[in-house]
Amino acid sequence: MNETIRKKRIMRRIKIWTSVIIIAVIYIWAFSGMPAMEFKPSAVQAIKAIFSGLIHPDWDYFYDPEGEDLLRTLLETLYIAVLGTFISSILCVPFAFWAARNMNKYQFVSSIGKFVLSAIRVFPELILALLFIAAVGTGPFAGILALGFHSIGMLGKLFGESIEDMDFSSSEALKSCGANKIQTLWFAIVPQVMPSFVSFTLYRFELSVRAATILGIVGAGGIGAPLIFALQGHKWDRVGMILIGIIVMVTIIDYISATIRKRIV
Amino acid sequence: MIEFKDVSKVYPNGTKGLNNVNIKINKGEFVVIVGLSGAGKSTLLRSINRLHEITSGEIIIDGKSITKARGKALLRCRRDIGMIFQNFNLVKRSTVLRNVLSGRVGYHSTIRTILGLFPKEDITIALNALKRVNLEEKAYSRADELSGGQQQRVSIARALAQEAKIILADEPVASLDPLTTKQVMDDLKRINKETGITTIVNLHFVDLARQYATRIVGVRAGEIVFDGSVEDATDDVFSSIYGRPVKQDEMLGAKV
Amino acid sequence: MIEFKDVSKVYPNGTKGLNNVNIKINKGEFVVIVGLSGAGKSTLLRSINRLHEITSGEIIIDGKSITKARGKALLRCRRDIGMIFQNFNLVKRSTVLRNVLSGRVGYHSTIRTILGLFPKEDITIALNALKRVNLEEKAYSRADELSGGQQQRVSIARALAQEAKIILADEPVASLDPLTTKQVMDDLKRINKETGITTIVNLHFVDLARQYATRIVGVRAGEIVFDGSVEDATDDVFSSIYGRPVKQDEMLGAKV
Amino acid sequence: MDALKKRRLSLMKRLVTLILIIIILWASSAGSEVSISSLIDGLPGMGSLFLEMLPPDWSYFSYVTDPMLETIRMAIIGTTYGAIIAIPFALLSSRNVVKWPVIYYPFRFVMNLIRTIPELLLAALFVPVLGIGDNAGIMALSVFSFGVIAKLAYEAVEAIDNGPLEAMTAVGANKIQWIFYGVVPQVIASFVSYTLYCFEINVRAAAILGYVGAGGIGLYLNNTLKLFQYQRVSTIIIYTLIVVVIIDMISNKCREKLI
Amino acid sequence: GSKSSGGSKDYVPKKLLIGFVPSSNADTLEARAKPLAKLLQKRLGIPVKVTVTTDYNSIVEAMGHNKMDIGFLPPTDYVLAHDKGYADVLLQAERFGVNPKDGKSTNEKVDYYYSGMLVRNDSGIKSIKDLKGKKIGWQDTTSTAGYVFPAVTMKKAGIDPQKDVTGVTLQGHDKGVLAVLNKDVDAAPVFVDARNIVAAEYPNVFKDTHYIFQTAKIPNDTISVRPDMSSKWKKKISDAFVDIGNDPEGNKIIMSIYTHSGYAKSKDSNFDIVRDYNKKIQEVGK
Ligand SMILES: Nc1ncnc2c1ncn2[C@@H]1O[C@H](COP(=O)(O)OP(=O)(O)OP(=O)(O)O)[C@@H](O)[C@H]1O
Ligand SMILES: Nc1ncnc2c1ncn2[C@@H]1O[C@H](COP(=O)(O)OP(=O)(O)OP(=O)(O)O)[C@@H](O)[C@H]1O
Ligand SMILES: [Mg+2]
Ligand SMILES: [Mg+2]
Repeated sequence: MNETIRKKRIMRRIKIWTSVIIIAVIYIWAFSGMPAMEFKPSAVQAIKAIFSGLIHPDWDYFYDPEGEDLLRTLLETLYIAVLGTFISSILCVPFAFWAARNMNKYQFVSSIGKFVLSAIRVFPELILALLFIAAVGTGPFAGILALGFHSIGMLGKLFGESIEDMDFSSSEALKSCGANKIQTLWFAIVPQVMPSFVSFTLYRFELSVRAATILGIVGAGGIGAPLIFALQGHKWDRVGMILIGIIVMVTIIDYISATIRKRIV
Repeated sequence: MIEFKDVSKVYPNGTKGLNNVNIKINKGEFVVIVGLSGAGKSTLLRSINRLHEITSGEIIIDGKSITKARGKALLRCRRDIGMIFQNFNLVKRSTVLRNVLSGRVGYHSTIRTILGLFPKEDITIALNALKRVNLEEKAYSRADELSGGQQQRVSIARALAQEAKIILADEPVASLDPLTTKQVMDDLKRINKETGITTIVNLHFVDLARQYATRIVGVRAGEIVFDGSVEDATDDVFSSIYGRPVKQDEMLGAKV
Repeated sequence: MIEFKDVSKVYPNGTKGLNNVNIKINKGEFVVIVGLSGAGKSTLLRSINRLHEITSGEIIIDGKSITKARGKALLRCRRDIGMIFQNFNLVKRSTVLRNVLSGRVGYHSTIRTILGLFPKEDITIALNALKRVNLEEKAYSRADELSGGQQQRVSIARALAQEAKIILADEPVASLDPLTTKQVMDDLKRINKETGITTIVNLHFVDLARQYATRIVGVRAGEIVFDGSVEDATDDVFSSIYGRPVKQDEMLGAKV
Repeated sequence: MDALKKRRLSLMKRLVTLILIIIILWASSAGSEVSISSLIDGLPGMGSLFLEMLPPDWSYFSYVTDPMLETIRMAIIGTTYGAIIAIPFALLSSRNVVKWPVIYYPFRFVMNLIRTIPELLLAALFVPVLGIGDNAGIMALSVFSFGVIAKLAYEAVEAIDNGPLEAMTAVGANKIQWIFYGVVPQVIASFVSYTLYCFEINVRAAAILGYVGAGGIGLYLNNTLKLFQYQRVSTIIIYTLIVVVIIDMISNKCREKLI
Repeated sequence: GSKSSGGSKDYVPKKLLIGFVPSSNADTLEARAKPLAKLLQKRLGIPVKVTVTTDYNSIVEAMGHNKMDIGFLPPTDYVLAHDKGYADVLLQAERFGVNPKDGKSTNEKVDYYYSGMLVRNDSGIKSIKDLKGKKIGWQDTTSTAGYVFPAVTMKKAGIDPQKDVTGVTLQGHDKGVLAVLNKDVDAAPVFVDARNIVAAEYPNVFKDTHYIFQTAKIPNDTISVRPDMSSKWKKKISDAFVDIGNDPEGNKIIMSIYTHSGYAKSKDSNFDIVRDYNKKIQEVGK
């Protein structure tokens, strides 16, 4: 008996050490190719310039009766994020069930589902945006579609994993009541995964707000374009203003989503 | 009437859960199944409503083979069998009422149940079931706000609301205090008597088995080693079900 | 020796968990606490090692007040008190051995325990503790691969490995089968006898209480309503602890 | 009677929520030129652009291997830094680990604040300090990873089972031992999974790296895109997909092992 | 090939969609669309919508799929788009010339600009030949001013811009200036005069750096239309732009926001030099 314990222990050691060595090799490879960190002599000057800009934000940009101001672009960003997240949170559900190992009889079915989700995720937002621009032209709608499609990949993955982690005892109870598949899903599984669904969706929403800033690059609307121009033009006071806007908005969103999460979980 | 015909169940990892079981349970009986941990009690119970698929043999309920039932017929069969689980298996985040109502889903169309459009009578049935287990005022509490004993009673209410013809209860009183235990067992017994519902209960406790059962079935290593009335179930019988008065080391090393 | 001096505990929502409890428990005793669900048994037990803070009064262990202990002194006190939980409280994903070893962390420096560098003797102690509960060969299994009874025994092994002077056990045999129950209680009793460790156990079962205790304490609504030897604990005493032989509806509606 | 009232109340609540959601969606679509018909009309155009990406230029594969490796390398380092900083933040922001609001609220605030800074801005901030190139890219990735991992990990920590924590309190463990024996084993699986997930995001986050002049696949993506060499673009996408699928496989293996 | 136009040249816009990317050779970048839209709307009598982006791909694709009517395209992108049949040039933007010594504007309106190789005064690099073995901060390989023109110029002088120097790629001319200033690179090709972008933060930039050579003239940004636009409207549009450039009020607006000082008629052959350079760049590294 002691013999088997010793064997198990040795096996464990071997396993652990192989993993450690593999990881170590990867890290040595990763770090060996990197240039040394060094601070630039001009860093101080630059940081000063940046911070003085951030500290003295360009309040004129906050509101402009013409409408090309912080408020409007932020609002547009919000629209894009809301609708993009909404689309993806609905479309991702079938993908999530498809990709969850415990929802499919055969492992390869869920593997295919996982692959499809990866493929969706891998498609860069910018190229998606380009595709949708070819369909609907530049503007927020293209941004919404790009974001909505892209987010399916992430939400589907996270949802799928929370389905995999689920406790199945209550679905057994439903089964024993003679419920069919859909009823089991609705009464036993949905209430269980709902909190993580909501939580991930809200999380994705926050990310989308940030991603929507990037979509500005391709004219898909939002705060992205103004931010990039301000950065490229080294107008730090405007960058500061935009940053304040984003922080305030995300903080409010965060507060609201925390409240919702508390209600639901 | 429930009839097992040469039923065997082998788990994917090779464990023999049931080994050639033959047994007939008549309408209205109150059967208590006893046996060691890992003997196969749960497997036996769960085979009845096909929460576990059996490997060979056939189980016939009221003349119809549930083993061969497919699709709607299977759902119909299951609807007529209520189950009470050891760990309640409630949807913790839903309200008590919703949990009880979920016992009614087998009676209605999918779309109707999903939209929550249960007919008035169903709500009355559910509330009555809750009343019967003395939990009416908790109907709109979330299930996870209840104490263990209360949760167990919700799961009984769910089985009641189902208006089943058979109730299966897998260790319904584990982790309940003696008084709650008594109450749950009394409930089951009373319902059994009043409605003539066939009741099959897994129990760990010899005294409870003696007190409530009309028939006792002993299981060991997937086989039925005793089947008889309470009077026949002497102390000797029990120690044979549980194996000889075992030395601890032996028994727990080998089992589970 | 454990001494409760005028101990009261009020939960934030106003529930009185303990109400002016005074009791002395001597070294080497095997005390069983009985009472209804919600009576305050767990609260009493958990006050001893300050898993619950008491609202007023003082608890003195071996002459030192745990109520006033701070920082290291408190950790030292707790190290000397082993606890067995009803639901085991094992880290499911860790191995059995690691779970048992976690009982030893109080003896070593932080850095050492974090790196998992337990001295050889500790591993021997842990393996011995597992041997004592007959689980040696499961040392490298993950805790969630074990059956309920086995998990409970791991949690006993953890308390043993702790080499504590007091063991607190909160319903250690709920959901175990009669033979495992007997084995766990026998284990506790044997350890109590062999090492003179003070043992305090919450139990739901009157017969078990009678069989193992050297002293029985009855709790009702946060107060101690009985305290005496097994001989004194007659059936009448029990029914007074559990209230009068209650009608079901009454009792369960009011409690929990 | 009371039960009925409660039922009505909960129905009302649901109705109000539903209406609120509809209003928000409606306002958003009104404000952002949503038009389903234009989408349907435009699908052929989208299809033709998509077809331009096919077939992928397979010969380009070997050409982008080096930049791909460089991207992976930067993603590894960035994710590692981010994950390491995220650990204390996740723990110190959790209510069940740190009992005092004076600690967990500020930590949460900082965590949330850092998370709000757009990647582009991060990149722009690091360039003057670290110079143009890989280092600035890595730091931008680190901060970004920190935001992603810390948030997810903190929620995982808050959701753990309290039992083992109590058990560790009961054995007299100090706070650090308590964390290592009670918290860590319970969250390690999610933590690893989130970290690998973030690693995957970082491999895809080529755009940020390109912006600070760090090398890697992002640069090639930009260049081929600008020259309208869509077949090469799709080669790069497929390459990334292969890498991501491999990461995903590793991640699933880890999750299975750890859960 | 003209894919989208299908040969018909009679598209009459009811609403004009314009895509605008603030040119990288402007020293103030603004993301404002409304002022231009207003000016045009007044002159054309139909609604005008301007989209501002930082990326030409989206404008070209939108034009190619009939989702955009007019695009402000830089020379290389124009050539690529035209050869795909996605765009025809109407006008070129005019700017005031720039003095490469101090970065100040001259008062001459021109429809071209230069790029040049910027180095630090203390770098010891005097001529193209000295660049051999040095580290150069290029822009993308598609950048006219940041890669194509200066690289071909170097190649002509006998220095291969890929084999004879080590290159890094930077995003944005401001980054090029900073990289030179901070000695991240020895030299960087940037338009004349990109130093204005960073002059506020680094007042020494004009004192510390200079150009060692200038490239040939690079045509300014185009105003291009989708090819199927009816010729009547092509004329209407180009007249409107020219008019805006000449109108004092309009001039002020396009100057302050887009740093354009006017618009001049253009034709596709103006960009043959770009095509020529694009061809020559293929020989680099060979
Ligand atoms: N899913 C499964 N896979 C493999 N073996 C299983 C599985 N479920 C149960 N078993 C095994 O089948 C046997 C019978 O299990 P069963 O759950 O029926 O026991 P039981 O009598 O209900 O025990 P307990 O009193 O502990 O609930 C045991 O040896 C058990 O280990
Ligand atoms: N965290 C809490 N907050 C508020 N009230 C509590 C809390 N924990 C316990 N109580 C209440 O305190 C009383 C005593 O609870 P305790 O857990 O000590 O009972 P018990 O005797 O252990 O019961 P059981 O046998 O069900 O475990 C009960 O009325 C319970 O509802
Ligand atoms: Mg069982
Ligand atoms: Mg308790």
